[in-house]
Amino acid sequence: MSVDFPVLKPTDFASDQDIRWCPGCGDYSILAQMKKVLPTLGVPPEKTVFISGIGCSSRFPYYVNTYGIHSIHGRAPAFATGLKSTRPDLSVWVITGDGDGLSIGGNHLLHAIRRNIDINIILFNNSIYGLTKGQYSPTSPMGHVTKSTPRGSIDHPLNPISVALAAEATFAARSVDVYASHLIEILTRAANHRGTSFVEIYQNCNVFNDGAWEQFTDKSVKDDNLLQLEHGKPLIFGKNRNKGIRLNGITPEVVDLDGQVAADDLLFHDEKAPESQLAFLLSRLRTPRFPEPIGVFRAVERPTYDQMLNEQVRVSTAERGPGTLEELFNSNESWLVP
Amino acid sequence: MSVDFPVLKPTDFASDQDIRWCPGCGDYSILAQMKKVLPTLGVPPEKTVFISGIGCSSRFPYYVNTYGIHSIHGRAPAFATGLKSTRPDLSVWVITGDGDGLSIGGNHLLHAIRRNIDINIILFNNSIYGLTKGQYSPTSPMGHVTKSTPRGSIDHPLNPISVALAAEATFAARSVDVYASHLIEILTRAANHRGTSFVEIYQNCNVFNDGAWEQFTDKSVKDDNLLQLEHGKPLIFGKNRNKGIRLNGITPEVVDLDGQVAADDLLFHDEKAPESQLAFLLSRLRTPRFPEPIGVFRAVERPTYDQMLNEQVRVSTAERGPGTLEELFNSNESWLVP
Amino acid sequence: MNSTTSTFSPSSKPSETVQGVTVRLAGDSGDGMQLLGTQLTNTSALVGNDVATFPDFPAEIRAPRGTRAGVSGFQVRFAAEEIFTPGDGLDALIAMNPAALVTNLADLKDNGILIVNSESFDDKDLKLAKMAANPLDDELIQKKYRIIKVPMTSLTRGAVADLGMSTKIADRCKNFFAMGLVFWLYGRDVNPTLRFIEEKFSSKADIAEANRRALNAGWNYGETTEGFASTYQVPPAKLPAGRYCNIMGNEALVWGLITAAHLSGKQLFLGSYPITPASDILHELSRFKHFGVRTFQAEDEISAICSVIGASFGGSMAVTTSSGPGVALKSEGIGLAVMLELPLIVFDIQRGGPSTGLPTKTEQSDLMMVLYGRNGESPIPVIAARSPGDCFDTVIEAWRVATTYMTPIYVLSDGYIANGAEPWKIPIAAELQKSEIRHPEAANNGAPFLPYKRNDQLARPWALPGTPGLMHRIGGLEKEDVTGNISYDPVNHQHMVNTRAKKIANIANDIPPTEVDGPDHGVLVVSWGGTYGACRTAVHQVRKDGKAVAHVHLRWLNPLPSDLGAILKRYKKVLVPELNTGHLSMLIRAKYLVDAVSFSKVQGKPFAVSEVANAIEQII
Amino acid sequence: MNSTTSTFSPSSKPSETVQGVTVRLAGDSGDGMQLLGTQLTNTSALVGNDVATFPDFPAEIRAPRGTRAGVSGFQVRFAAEEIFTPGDGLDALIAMNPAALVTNLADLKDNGILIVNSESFDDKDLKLAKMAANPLDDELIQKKYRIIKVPMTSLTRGAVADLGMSTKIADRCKNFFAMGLVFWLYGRDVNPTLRFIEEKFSSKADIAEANRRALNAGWNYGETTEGFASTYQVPPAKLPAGRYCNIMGNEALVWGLITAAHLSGKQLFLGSYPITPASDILHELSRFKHFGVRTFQAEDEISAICSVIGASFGGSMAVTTSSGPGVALKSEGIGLAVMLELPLIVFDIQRGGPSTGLPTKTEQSDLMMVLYGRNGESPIPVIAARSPGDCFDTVIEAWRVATTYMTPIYVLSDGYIANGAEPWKIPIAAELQKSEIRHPEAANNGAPFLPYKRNDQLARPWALPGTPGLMHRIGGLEKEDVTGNISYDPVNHQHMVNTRAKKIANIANDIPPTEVDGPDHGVLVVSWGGTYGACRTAVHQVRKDGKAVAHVHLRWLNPLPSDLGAILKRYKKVLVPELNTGHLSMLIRAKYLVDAVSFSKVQGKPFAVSEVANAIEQII
Ligand SMILES: Cc1ncc(C[n+]2csc(CCOP(=O)(O)OP(=O)(O)O)c2C)c(N)n1
Ligand SMILES: Cc1ncc(C[n+]2csc(CCOP(=O)(O)OP(=O)(O)O)c2C)c(N)n1
Ligand code: SF4
Ligand code: SF4
Ligand SMILES: [Mg+2]
Ligand SMILES: [Mg+2]
Repeated sequence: MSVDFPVLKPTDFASDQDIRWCPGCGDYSILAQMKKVLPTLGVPPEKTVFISGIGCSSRFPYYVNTYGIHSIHGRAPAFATGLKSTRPDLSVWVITGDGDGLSIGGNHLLHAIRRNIDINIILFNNSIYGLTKGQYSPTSPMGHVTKSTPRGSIDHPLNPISVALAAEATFAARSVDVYASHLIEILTRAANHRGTSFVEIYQNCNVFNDGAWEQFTDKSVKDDNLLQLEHGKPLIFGKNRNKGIRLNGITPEVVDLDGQVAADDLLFHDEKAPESQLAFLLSRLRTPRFPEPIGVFRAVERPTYDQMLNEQVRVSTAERGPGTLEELFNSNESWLVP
Repeated sequence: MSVDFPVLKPTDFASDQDIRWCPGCGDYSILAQMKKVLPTLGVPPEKTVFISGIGCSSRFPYYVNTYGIHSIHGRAPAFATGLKSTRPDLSVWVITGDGDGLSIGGNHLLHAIRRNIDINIILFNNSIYGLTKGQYSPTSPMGHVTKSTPRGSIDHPLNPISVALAAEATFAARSVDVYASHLIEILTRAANHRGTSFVEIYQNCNVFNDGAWEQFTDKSVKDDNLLQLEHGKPLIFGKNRNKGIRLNGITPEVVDLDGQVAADDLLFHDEKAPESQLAFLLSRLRTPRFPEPIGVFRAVERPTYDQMLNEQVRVSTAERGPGTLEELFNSNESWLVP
Repeated sequence: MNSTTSTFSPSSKPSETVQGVTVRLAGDSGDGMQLLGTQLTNTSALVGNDVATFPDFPAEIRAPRGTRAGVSGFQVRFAAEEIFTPGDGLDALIAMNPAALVTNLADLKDNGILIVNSESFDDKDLKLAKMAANPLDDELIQKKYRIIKVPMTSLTRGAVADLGMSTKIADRCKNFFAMGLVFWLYGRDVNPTLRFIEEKFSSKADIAEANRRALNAGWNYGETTEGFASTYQVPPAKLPAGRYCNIMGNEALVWGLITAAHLSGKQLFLGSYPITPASDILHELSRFKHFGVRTFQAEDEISAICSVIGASFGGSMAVTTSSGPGVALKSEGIGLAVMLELPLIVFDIQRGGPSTGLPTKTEQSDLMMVLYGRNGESPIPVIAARSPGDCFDTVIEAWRVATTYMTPIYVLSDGYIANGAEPWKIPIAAELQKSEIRHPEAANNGAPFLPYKRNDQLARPWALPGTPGLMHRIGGLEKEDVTGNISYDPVNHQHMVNTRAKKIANIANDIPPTEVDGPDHGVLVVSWGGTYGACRTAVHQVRKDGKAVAHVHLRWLNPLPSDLGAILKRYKKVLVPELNTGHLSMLIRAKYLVDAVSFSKVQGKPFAVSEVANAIEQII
Repeated sequence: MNSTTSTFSPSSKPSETVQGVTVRLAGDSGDGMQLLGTQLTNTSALVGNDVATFPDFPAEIRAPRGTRAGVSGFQVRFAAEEIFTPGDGLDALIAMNPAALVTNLADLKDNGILIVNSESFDDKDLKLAKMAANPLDDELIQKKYRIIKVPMTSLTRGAVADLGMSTKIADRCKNFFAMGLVFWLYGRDVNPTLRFIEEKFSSKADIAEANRRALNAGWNYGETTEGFASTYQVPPAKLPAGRYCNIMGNEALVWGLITAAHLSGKQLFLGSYPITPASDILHELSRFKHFGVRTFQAEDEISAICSVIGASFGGSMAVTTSSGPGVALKSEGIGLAVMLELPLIVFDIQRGGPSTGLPTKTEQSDLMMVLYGRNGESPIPVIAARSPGDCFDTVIEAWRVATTYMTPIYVLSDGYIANGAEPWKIPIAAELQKSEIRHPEAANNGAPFLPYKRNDQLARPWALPGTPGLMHRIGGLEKEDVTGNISYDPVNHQHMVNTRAKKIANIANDIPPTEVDGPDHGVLVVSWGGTYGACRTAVHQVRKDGKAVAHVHLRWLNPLPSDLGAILKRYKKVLVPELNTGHLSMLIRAKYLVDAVSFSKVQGKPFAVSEVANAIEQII
């Protein structure tokens, strides 16, 4: 498709709106990488649609020069489902936040993913409600002190990747706002995956939850806290890649890659595993006990909702011929009044 | 508690309402077992509350002589959360269906479970919308032909246990409507677990989805299709208990317990495993490739939402003394007008 | 398919000709009364009678056998003249058991025919119906009505005896026996039903045969027993010439949707979540995939309305269907649609409220909600169907307005219309008017596209994704006039609020002059929606007695017709009958300062003609 | 804490005494204008002025520096007389940058004081504000206003120079410099603010010191420079004797909730989901755990309302708070509460609509929604607060009614009330009237409990789980009178619909006689909610000119006071000013057939007194 298509530049996807995010917000980097990815997909701006809910992150569509809807809080996947079901020719992106997508919008996220509608859902996870000025979110850690939890949150947080996998996700990945190249790679893969692509991005809200992801961005420690998933490769991490994850029964453990343990003894990543238990196990890895994986947890093929829906229409039409009003009006027994 | 409490009989929990389920509905058996369980819990009827949504299953509260709310579609967990948070002294049950709990109500289910509010959620899974006369539900298999899917459903079904686990469930179990003794055991354990207990019950809707669970109830085949989970025991099943589940890496496989493979080589169940990957793996076992587990997938301890909420109140009061109106009215700087 | 000419031999007994008959069939949910009623309706329609029906079933799937809660009824009126309602009093009541009898007897006219299955009145049956004594032995009842006790169970069993089927199966044929008897009584042709049996049970030959026999046995029973002196004949009605079929409200609504999509060259998308009494629309539409119809059973009503907005943004004819509680859930989404100014249709098939209320009963109590149930100033046009067949035209008009003015629109129906049926004149497809919709074309001049630049109707352009050069973003925040950019400017907000209001108000220019039935003085009855039949009939009745009563039935609730104010002023009294506590009457009073009197009924049941007639008499 | 007597030396310059002053502080969201405004307000209140404030900030957390979108303003009026509004025209405008100047200058009175930071008007700043020329050089502006250019940046930097902090930090103190200057100009005591600085920055001694210096530098700047000829003194207002504190609307609402719970011996439960401008109620309440307050941040508004119903069923004082879109989502749940007849309060802190609309702006456009935004006949009482302090009493009255009549109740506030502040007379806790609530006691007679047996108020018993013998089930299906069992009976449904309506209508018997301000003839202005101040002031103004104008301000919107009809009839003209398209005026017209004239403004802003006054003049 990209072949017979004029080469596009990031600026082709830049809108004329001035950006209203706080200076230093992680959203800027995500926007920048997205603008780099879009021109490479071979999809022209007019064939691209961004749909968001409500939140700082959900301001995103205004800043890309494509079609877009800044909808209502939590419902973006539903809008996207209606659009993609009827316009499979479009490339549809959903931009959501940890509150928008997992609090009020959790159910729509769940159902969009299980239907495997061919859209890309990008969840900006800053573990806080930004736009409403700093209440805790479903991904905020227990004990998190916020405007609405002066004595600390008592809600056990949700793990977005685990939720996506339980929703039967065919594609689930994670990246970090400031990892430009990694983010570009993940967004590109999400765009190219057929079916619902779910991407969680650790995003820093420097006003209401600054440093939430410091352990993954601070040069001095990040390598020990991050695990880059690579398909078919053993799980190795650490500044000098001297640590790995090994399975003990079904329980993962961190091991040193000294003489005793070899890379071959480690757990190998398989993003194409037909069942999701490996991806799920990886999604459970959390600091401080483990490094947190970034990259693609799962990428498998399954017919998409829009594809099957339109296939049923095609087949019915083929079998019964395109419906006509005459046929419709005569489907009941009728009589003539002279 | 049950000690100094007069012995109760199932009839003490029977209400005076005539039951409005279709003859032969699986709901009858579940109601019968529940009436047997309630008297054994040492909780008097007036301390017990049943809250349901809308659906055939959600008629349940009318048929037990306790306090109850037949609420609105999909929201029962939210009512229960408000009640239990403010009345931790009550034993609160939520009765829901596969449509009520996983379609419109999926998000409330998710959040009640992750908060680990101390309630018992019983989901009657008949893989159909009964009350509205037979549309497919989130647990209906692909291709299921129903009133709303004449050419078969194209929605990939949700796995209730997987969803509960991704919602950080501390207790997740499964039983079958007609397995009286097993159901009694599971309901009892759910009642005694502190935190959100999630129980999925395979329930037959003999009017709109008859035989959906036949493979688990038909004497001739059920033993090969069912796997009874027992804590600390190897996963053995089959009419003559001659088959087992073994792990190959992280992939389960069915093996014959002939000479070669011994019980010790099999995967052992551990409902208390601190992490949920084993429970999740078990939840993925589906016929025909595998038997489907019934019993307790996961049962671990975690502080409950109601407990922590009331603890924060207790501590604040202890630290600052019980608030008085005088204190309240003087929390702002004030001045005297003569 | 058209009715094949039938070789049908009428009864040899004397027959009395009447102008119209109202029959109610009542029995257990399991007894197949709905099927019986539908057959009687279709057959009557086929012989050219005008018909009107009123099915009434319990909320439970299968309430306990024999109990009052389990009674399912189907009322049908067939007549030799044009009729608008299934009738008030019953000429005949068929009661399959005590519960059916006790819950329906009150509606049977004096000296009316009461046919019962005498074998379902033993003590067990009476107990289930919570009855102390057997009503069949009741002196009074025997005096008041023409009771005919038929041992249906044994007669049916006898008829199918040599087919060697279980009595359980055999007993299932009882309703066909009753049908045969009723068909005989009203000289109906059994052939259409025989054809129906053939199709329906094509796979089960024995069942088909059993039902056939039961049907004939019932017919012969009437012909042979003393019980019945004569049959009744209802001559064909003088309906306008043309081809007719019998149609139910939700069915006509579905046909209207498919037709509107066809005529406007649009792909039809339904996003919906099942709820009584709207579910059948989803079921029906899902069967029309070869018409390019796409149906989406959403996870809830919020997802349904949002999916529809997404589909509309993409250029489809997008609609959503629901009832009371589900519509309430859509409020926020519909508010966004108002802001986005995208065309789509929201159907509210009203049922008894508040809350879950009376799911299977009818009511008109959602009017104020659809008008005002959104945050902020959020005007939406509202149009209401008045009868089953009228749903077809209503939908087509709704879609025309939605696309002409670029607005979401509400279509109101109710449980009574949805499940009721009437003969419907089949339009000539070729004669239906096409309505093409224009979308702005690709722009390459580099100038920014202006999504909120309006035309004479104040409608904004419907620019579709995929069109080069028209990329734009819309959302729920207030937007700047013309550009559609976010704007918090006070004056702009006022302007946009006014413009959205004016746009909807302007629709009145498109509404045909209000048709007034009757004199230009005296009492004016103003109604809307499903009460059309009862009100029109009542007005005619009272007028027959020489009283000056006129009738205006409103199709548009928002905006109200521009000539309504002038019309109202002409009358001494204005009566507004509604199946709510007076929603329309409030609107009329507020807008025109006319002392409109509300005649309110909130019982989950349609008006009886007599009720409305009395109310009119009252205020004359 | 009470104000400690201060050793405060007033300015040595001549000072002019005035009755009231209106000042607006405008700058970047980051410039701390809200803080500056709050300090000026509290200090003025402390010296006994009556004060009224109007904060106005952008929807974005931190809109881009220097842009018009990023301007944050805070208007405060302090006066020597009782005032009801923050004033129309400004006596002084402090503009920290060009964007702040252009967006606010229009409101500055002729010859008003205009203080600007002259160092934030270079080309870069002008470009950000999308301005071609520098307004400070503008002839006209210089003629029209008393412009004072202060090099605040360098002066502030100078003041903190030897603290050796980065200029970035130093510049953050600019607002305290401006504050010092303003305090000097109006002879305000700096001590309270010095105390505030001490507390607020207790952990950051250097910052505290820097701010202290900036404040004093600002004060001294006024005292020393030629720019200012004299200061202004506003004597204390003659408020009723008592202890006062300055209170904001949402704060008073929170205090009212805690007090109502306390007085009724109930545990307070809030189930809510954050949304502007209601979120602060959740924040505030979560800090009062030692008062036994339990707050639950739900996953969405639906969960919030449902949790509240559950808590009410359990016997708590349960409330939920939201705004427009969130309230729309609660509709279905509230409908259930109507059916269950459980006491709870729903707060709608209204904001600009429709849809997401103008989240940080004020409006009254949810009235019709809260009255009618539910399926079926679903009546709910609605009460509205009229000012920040009034929120306290409103909440207490709402809870009394909710529990007396066993009903959910709506309390309306708006963004203007929520964020506005005024002096509030602190009640004597001991003198507040207790309202005990009775719950039925345990029954052991085995007789079935009757959850829908009503008392004289038609209220049903509030039987709490845990009470032996009172076990009962309630739900959303229509219920049988008295027993509460499910009932589809038509007559029962009519009875229950009537009863629910009657119960709410009866509340009118509890509403004190309507207080009419002014003559019993001429023009009557009828208002509700946050427009009280503007309407009352405007009416007084017009009356001063000898015109016959009276004012009725409604606290109850449903039911309307029983004496309102009679009052309305007395006047030649009725004017209804509303920040919507005429909701109350519609209700009045419909109910009383009075030709009420709507004066509508929908700009996301409160009424200016002059606007209402003009409207009155118009129709006189
Ligand atoms: C129905 C509704 N409820 C609540 C809100 C208020 N609201 C807007 S955004 C938001 C949460 C935003 O958090 P998140 O999704 O994490 O986005 P972020 O701002 O952190 O990027 C809330 C509660 C709303 N706009 N609509
Ligand atoms: C808001 C709302 N939407 C839809 C409905 C209609 N409705 C009632 S029950 C139900 C689904 C019931 O399915 P399930 O939860 O599986 O219960 P079951 O009847 O199968 O036991 C639906 C769609 C409703 N009552 N309220
Ligand atoms: S509040 Fe946080 S998330 Fe929102 S724009 Fe500012 S920094 Fe970014
Ligand atoms: S419809 Fe199905 S689920 Fe409902 S009562 Fe009947 S058998 Fe049970
Ligand atoms: Mg967030
Ligand atoms: Mg079900």
